[in-house]
Amino acid sequence: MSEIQAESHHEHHIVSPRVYLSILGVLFVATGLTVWMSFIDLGEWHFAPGLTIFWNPVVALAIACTKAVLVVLFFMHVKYSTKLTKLTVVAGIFVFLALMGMTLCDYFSRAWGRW
Amino acid sequence: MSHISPVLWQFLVKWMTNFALYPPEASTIAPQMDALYFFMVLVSLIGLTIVILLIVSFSILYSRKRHPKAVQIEGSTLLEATWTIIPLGLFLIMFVWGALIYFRVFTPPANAMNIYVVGKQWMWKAEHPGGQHEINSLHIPVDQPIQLTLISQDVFHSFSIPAFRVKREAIPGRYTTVWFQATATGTYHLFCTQYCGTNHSAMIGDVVVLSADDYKKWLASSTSGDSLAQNGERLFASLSCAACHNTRPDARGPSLANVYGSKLTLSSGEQITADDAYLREAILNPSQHITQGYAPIMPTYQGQVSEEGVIALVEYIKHLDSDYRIQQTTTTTDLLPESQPTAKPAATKQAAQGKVNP
Amino acid sequence: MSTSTIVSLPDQSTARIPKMNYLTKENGLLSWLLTSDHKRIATLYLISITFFFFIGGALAGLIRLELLTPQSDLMAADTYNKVFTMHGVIMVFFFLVPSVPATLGNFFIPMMIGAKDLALPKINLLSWYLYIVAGFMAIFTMAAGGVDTGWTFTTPLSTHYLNTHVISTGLAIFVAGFSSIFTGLNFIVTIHKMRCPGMTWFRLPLFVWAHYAASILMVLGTPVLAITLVLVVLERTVHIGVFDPALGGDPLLFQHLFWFYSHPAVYIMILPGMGVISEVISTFSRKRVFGYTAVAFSSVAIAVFGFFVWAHHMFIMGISNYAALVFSLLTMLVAVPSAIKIFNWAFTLYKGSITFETPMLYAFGFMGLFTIGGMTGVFLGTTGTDIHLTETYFIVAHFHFVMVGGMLMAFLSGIHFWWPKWTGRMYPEKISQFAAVVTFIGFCFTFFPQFILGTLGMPRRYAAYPPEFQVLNVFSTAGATILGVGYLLPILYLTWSLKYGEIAGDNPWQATGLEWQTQSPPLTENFTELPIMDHEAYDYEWLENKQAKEVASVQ
Amino acid sequence: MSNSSTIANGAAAEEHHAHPAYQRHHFETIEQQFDATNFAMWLFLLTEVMFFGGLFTAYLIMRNWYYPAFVEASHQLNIGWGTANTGVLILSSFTMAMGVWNAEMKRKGGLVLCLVLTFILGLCFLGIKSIEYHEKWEKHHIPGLHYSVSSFVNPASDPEVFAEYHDKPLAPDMAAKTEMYFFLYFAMTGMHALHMIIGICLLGYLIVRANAGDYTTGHVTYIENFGLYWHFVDVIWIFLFPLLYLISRY
Repeated sequence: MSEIQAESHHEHHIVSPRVYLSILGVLFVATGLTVWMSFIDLGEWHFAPGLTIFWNPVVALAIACTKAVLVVLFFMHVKYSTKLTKLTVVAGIFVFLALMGMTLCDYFSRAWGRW
Repeated sequence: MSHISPVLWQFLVKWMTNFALYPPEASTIAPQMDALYFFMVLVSLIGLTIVILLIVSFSILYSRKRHPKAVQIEGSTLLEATWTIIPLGLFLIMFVWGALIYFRVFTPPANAMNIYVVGKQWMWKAEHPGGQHEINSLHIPVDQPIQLTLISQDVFHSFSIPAFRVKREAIPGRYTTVWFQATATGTYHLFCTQYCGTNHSAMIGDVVVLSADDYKKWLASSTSGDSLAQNGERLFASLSCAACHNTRPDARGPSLANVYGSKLTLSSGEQITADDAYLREAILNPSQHITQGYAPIMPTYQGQVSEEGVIALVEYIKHLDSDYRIQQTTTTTDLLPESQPTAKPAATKQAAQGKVNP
Repeated sequence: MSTSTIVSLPDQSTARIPKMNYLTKENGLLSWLLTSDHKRIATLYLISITFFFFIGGALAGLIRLELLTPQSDLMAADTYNKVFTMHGVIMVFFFLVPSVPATLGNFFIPMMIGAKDLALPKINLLSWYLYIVAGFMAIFTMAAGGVDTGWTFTTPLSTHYLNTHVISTGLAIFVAGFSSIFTGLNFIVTIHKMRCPGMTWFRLPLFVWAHYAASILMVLGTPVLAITLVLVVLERTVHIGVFDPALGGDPLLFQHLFWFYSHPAVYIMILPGMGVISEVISTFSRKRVFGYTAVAFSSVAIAVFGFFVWAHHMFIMGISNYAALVFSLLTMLVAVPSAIKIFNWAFTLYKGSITFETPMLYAFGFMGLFTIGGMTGVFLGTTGTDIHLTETYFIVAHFHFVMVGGMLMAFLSGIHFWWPKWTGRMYPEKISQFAAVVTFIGFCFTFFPQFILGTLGMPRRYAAYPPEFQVLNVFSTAGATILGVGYLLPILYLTWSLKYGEIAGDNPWQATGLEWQTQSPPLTENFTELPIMDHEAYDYEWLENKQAKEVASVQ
Repeated sequence: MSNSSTIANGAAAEEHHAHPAYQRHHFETIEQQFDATNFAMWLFLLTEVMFFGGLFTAYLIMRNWYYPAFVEASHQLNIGWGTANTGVLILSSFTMAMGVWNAEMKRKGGLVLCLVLTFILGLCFLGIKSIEYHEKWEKHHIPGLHYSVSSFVNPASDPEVFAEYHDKPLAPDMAAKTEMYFFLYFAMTGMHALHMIIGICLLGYLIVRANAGDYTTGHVTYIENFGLYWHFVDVIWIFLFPLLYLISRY
């Protein structure tokens, strides 16, 4: 009981509506921002021969990630929940990125050598 | 049992006579791969004997009869470290050795003779540059690097020659390459090892390695008219590629002379070398591979040209060292009735349109 | 006490099966079909698992019979393709993935951690119902004409070039996938949240650690297979998809998504088996497992590394040479924890007091065969030798060594080890030891020749093969018959023991797990009151003075 | 045959077992039950993340391969409706969060109101989605059903999109790849809409139970878990919207 007691003695943290309202506002602003940004050509950056970064998708994904993090932390109460829940969320995202990253590792390097 | 029944006797004789543990080594890579293979078998046997020795000796020494009172042992980090580092070290040796062989097999040398192999549901078609077409068989000269460029017309097949220790998947949509150099003449098995449907087990054949002069005799006896490049040229003309890819100054397509192996910059600014794969992609999915400075008006030939057709076109383009050949084909095609210049531009636009409306 | 065995049974003349236990608490069909007791669900799973095992086994028999002769004469090539496909689908998705977790895991994880039941009993029952629905869909597929895509559903074959029942098989595996997800989810929540007081992570039995690692793979890997099968079904119906090369898709994308699940799936299958072996070896050598933390962490290491190695199934399929390098290196890393486990089990025997009951025989069989299976895996993980050995019978031998020699031996070892606790009755010792030896011999005869066949280059999934391979195939089929006998025996004497087996009592093996400290068969709520874990895992001294105290209190 | 220490603890545990009605028999304390079900919900959401992960991987690769086709095809999507939908879903996420707050504060009226609002907003989202799907139906942009590339091969034939974006005509083979875009569009938004429908059905059930006052007795697990599911579906849309709608609109 000792270990389980330690986790649950913190009383169930109630998130106040004011926090919800402010997060709602931020999310609306972020949505407007990302739509507006998509109408501007942010150009690209050739940081290496044959490798270019297009800023538009990067900015769009950055805004989407911040919105997602806000929803997960405040609406889904991960900010106030146990270390275990935080670890689960991070593990999920890690394996998701592993799937994307390792698959890309093949597609990206196909152009290098003959196959 | 006064006598052994003939069936059993024949079975034993067969087993005694041709019992082989591994296929004959008939290519340059085979001995190298067998060396790695037997190193790994050795390591496995040592590992297995260690484990069996441990189990058997401990079982005898510490059976309940001889050692009724067990001694509780927590463990020892030293031992844990040893059987982590040693296996890891051995595995890494195998990894590096294997990677060397892998890169050697899948990076063909420049001077290799290129044979195109088309996998199709339940047969292999080999296309020699000289025009020989073979079904389920492959005649090659000994002691000469041969590069296979594999493509499949339908599903995944896998071109496997156990005697050469070589295997490469033929996948639809993209060329895959592998090379080998036969060292011993003879006839060896050819298998399709990727499950491809009903007659997967019938998609087998022979790889016949001939000495130099036998190979010349075979080439002479089995030519079937035009070489691949000539087939390609006829296709090049009939598809009216020359309408855009000609040598006239106002040509709408880039000139194809000496394009094979040259460095091209595409309209997207990407730098690539024009190899077989690029030529095939440019024919089937042209709009992503337009060279800089040209309009993306080339129609796709996906579905209009079979894989053999694309191979013939690629082979033709590879041998286009001067515009003289195109000059000749454009003049000859100009004489053909239906390919009047005036009709041609409309034809290509109309062709593009025709394909479009459902 | 005879020194050649540690079995200590109560005096058979007076011993009785306890009146109140999970089997007698409530009866009637509904009490079974709507149960939320993890022990009853485990029993339901055991029966359905065995049913599917014998279907898959019969199909295996048919394959081996066909391969007796070089020509395909027992059945047409089409039928042979359907037989080996269903053998693969049934064995992988309906036997190997669920067997140890859904039966032994379901029954014993709550008892080992001192809980009354799994965290989500209703979800556990739903998992069994999904398994049964998926099973009926698979049986329907076989009855309606079978599917011949191979259990790997290689596109574009499965999407455009076959008109057999691919969609119904895909949906069956989709549903079976969810059954596996719910089992894994249940275990992770239970192990985290339901441990009894004092049961810290490092006092957990290694059986629980192994299931924890396997459950991570089940929860995170299976959904990717689900979406891949949905895309295959969509591509068969809407004729447009991301895998069709003619329309611009990439068939290798299917391979990436399919093997992203299917390699962790092989660790889902083997890890629970390893958990069983840790328990059995510790109990029958009366010793704590050598290097407990190393074995526990190597289970988790296998789970974590398991996600990064999948493309070693695709070395010759046209992935780039550099990707092959990366995946081959990571495959070497994932092979090391298995080696650590084997050596730790071997050293558990050191200075132990070993007896050779059936579970221990199966465990020794496991260690030998799994070592060979593991080493041949490194052959295929090394890019160089993989070119020659992939897609041949070498691969068939490799995964049968790991799955049948490893996982199935562990499953049988676990079934025999926990049979007394499960049913309250002992299995017959002599005939089961004979069955174990027969299975081991049959197995070696069946699958050793296939290594040589693979090196000789005989391709997988061939109904007809060149005549020079016949001799080894005849050996393999002969071995398969012995193996078949070896697998039939347990079903016979175990059902016999339900009625005539000796009364086992609480702790016939004098094992240290919490599950052995309560009556067998256990109560529905497992313990009369919540146990307190005040000793380390596999603490035989604690067991001795506990038994000494009881003997004193009886006088 | 249990040892003495467990008997003592068992007796002691007996007195203070104030069993709340909704505590399931196999849990020792109500916190343990709440933590377990919350953790189980998160693990289930992990499986959903990996489920959509497969689709996002396919989308990522196809978009890099056929970027021009994806650009012009995404111009077909009405950005007004897309933004409205995102707003609707974020608002529904807000009302759902307020619902959870009301449940925690044991305010039945507020809870039912928030759940009904979320229900309406969910339906509104599906409504906008069906408008967009209908527009695709009219323009023959549904993959596999007489898909027409005319609005990509010569964009002028599609006045209202052409007026806004003046797209260059695509080569025929690249135009054919727009069908791949719409396959991924319908696969991803369709799967998302399916999850919305499941969510709305559950919401209907929860509203009925909430009305009967089941969730304002301090037992908020079901509302909390449904809230997690709903917010997760919102997070998926937060990623879907920029990936599918906002591909270089300049």
